[in-house]
Amino acid sequence: MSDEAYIAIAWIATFSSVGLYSLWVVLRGRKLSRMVPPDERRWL
Amino acid sequence: MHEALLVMKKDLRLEWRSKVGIGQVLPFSLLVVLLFAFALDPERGVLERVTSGLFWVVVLFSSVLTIERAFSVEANDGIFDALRLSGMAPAAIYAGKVAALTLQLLVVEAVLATAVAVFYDTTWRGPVLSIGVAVIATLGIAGAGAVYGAIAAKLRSGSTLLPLLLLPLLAPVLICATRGFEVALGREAGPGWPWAALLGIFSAVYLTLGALLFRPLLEDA
Amino acid sequence: MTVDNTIPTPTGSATPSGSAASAGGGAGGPMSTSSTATRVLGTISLVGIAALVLFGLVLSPPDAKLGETVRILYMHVPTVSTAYLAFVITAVASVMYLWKRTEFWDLLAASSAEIGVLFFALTILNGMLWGKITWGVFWRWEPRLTTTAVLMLTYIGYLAVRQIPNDTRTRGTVSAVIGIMAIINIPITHKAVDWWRGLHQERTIFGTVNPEMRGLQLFSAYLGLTVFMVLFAWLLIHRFRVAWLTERAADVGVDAAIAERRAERPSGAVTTPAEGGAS
Amino acid sequence: MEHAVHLRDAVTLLGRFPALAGVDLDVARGEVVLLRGPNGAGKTTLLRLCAGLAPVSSGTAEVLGVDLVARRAGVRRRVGLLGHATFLYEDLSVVENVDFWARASGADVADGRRALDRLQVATRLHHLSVHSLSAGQRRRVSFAAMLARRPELWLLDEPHAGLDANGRDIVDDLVREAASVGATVLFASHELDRAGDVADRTVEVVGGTVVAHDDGGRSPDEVAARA
Repeated sequence: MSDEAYIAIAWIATFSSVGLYSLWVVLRGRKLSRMVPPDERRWL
Repeated sequence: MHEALLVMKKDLRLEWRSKVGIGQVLPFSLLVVLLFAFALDPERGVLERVTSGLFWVVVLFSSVLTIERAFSVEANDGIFDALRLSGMAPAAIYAGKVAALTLQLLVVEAVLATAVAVFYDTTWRGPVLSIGVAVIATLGIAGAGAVYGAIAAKLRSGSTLLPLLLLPLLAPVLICATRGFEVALGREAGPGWPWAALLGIFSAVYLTLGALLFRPLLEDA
Repeated sequence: MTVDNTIPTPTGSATPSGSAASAGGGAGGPMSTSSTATRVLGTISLVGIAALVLFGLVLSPPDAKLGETVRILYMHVPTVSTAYLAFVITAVASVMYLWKRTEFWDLLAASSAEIGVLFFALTILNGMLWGKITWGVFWRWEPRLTTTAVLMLTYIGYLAVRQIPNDTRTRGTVSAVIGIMAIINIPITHKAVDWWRGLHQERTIFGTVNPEMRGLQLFSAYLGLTVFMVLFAWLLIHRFRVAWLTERAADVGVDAAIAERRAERPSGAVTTPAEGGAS
Repeated sequence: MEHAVHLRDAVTLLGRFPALAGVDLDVARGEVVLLRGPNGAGKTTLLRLCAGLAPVSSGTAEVLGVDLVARRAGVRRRVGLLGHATFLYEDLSVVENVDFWARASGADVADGRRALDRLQVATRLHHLSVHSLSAGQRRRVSFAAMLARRPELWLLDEPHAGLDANGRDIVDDLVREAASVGATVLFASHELDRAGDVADRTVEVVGGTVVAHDDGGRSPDEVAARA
């Protein structure tokens, strides 16, 4: 595996894991938003 | 202050009566010393190089057992609630527990040191440094351990959680105490006091922090 | 199409793109954790990431000393800095929780810690990949890598404690205590590991952006830092709202449980708080 | 006359389970109130709430003038709780336990010994370790440990359980005596016949709430006169 390959893996792994985590958070947010009465959805 | 002494005396008497420390933790630590010898094949001189490291790893394991025991005794029979109702200052209870833990651990370390001297034929040198390091490190272990012991006693799956919470936190103690011992044994050049100093910072910080954090732990959790 | 969202209907009206149809206002209130603020931060992060890829991988030259591996630095420095920022936020929020006792601080501490652990994991990943190129081996007891690994374990302990079913107050207090104990450990462990491994200064990727970098490299490094900070802010807002919604969703269950619990009473019994002593 | 216990719509969540689902209760100082109700109705949680040990998730809760929502630790020193847990160290002896708990709460050793005598714990038992005692004896020792602290508010969770006839008489006398010197007693019991004549008032606890209020045969002015 050449150096460039490892560098690519580093970048791809970092962004994809952050991406996956973000997706999980946003989707969970959507799912939960439907289960909570409207006035309590936001902390503010 | 007398409350802290009261708690310490109670803990030590409890330990003396139930003999869990001497009866179970001490033999366990000696057992681990032997196991390491089996694992590391004494002939090849490996043991001699890793003595202080093994010593402190065994001390950490023993302290997890001792701390878990010291607080599980409070947890069953609802004694935590009684402590809360007693009106004793949380910091005093904390100080009493830490003092009792420190003494118990020092006893374990003393016996362990002799065992290591015999089995690994280490000649302990630099008593001032090694005893100083041992006392300061044990205070740090007991200081941080008491806080996590209280947490573990309160949570359902606490006893399996205590090592996961405590041991990573004690990593610096393990490093500094081991290096301090290496210098004391003359196996490592350089001054020994910086290691003791860093241990001192660790212990001082976590003893004060523990005293402060014990109040919310006792009051709310 | 008005959405009746008091009853959790599966067909939410949220459009597939990040923005919800009725963001903020609207009859049913926000249908997801996004808001104008997160949309702004979201777009900035996306643009920033694109710029970072462009500058980090394409435009900036390889480093004189580090060679191509400097490009991993653009991933590495931001992730470790963001992780430390996250844990500082957790510690501050934990102290505030012990003082103010409001749910906001507890949930902020938890959300920040979770993101922090994710970024720590990425830091170690990048460190190991960098190690593979530079040392030819994934792991070496190199000061920073070791410290990061140990510190990550303390925060995994933090997250483990929060998984244990408990009432929110106990869980909050215990997590706050661990959050504070763990943050103090960071400088001490750094120092201990430095002294322990730092005797022979080998080439190390860690530390802040090293000063020799010039021009585009320096720019890429700082670009990476800002992009990850914005990304962290975006993530934290979303994660906090998810945590907030989780509690509220649980509360919905609680109201039902309370009603159910009160139904255990024989019907017709009424609770009249008699004045003490007065008949 | 300020209430010893003043609860309005008090809810206690243990995890997600509403052990108390909106309790309204007022207990005057010096009053002896019996909590009746099926198992799992929330009697124990109600007692623990008054002791400042259970969280007040919502509603108002004031015990001995201390607002439990703000700082529930404030009331603990002045409260005595006798629960199913013995609050005793199994490996320590009877005397060591009582001495420790007496001195821990600021009383002195003599109070502890007097309490032991009041509970008629035979002196030969004094130096036995607690784990070798019978349940009834253990109950007397933990009652003595509580008595030594001279609490203002007694919270007894089935005090008669595990005691023989003589033991129950002692408990009843102690309760009457405590009420006569102005202490307030809130106790849960299933022995309704015996408990009935000790209590000034009986309160029904069902489904985590306090339901029926009927007088336990003691008219309020009698209570007022005695307080």
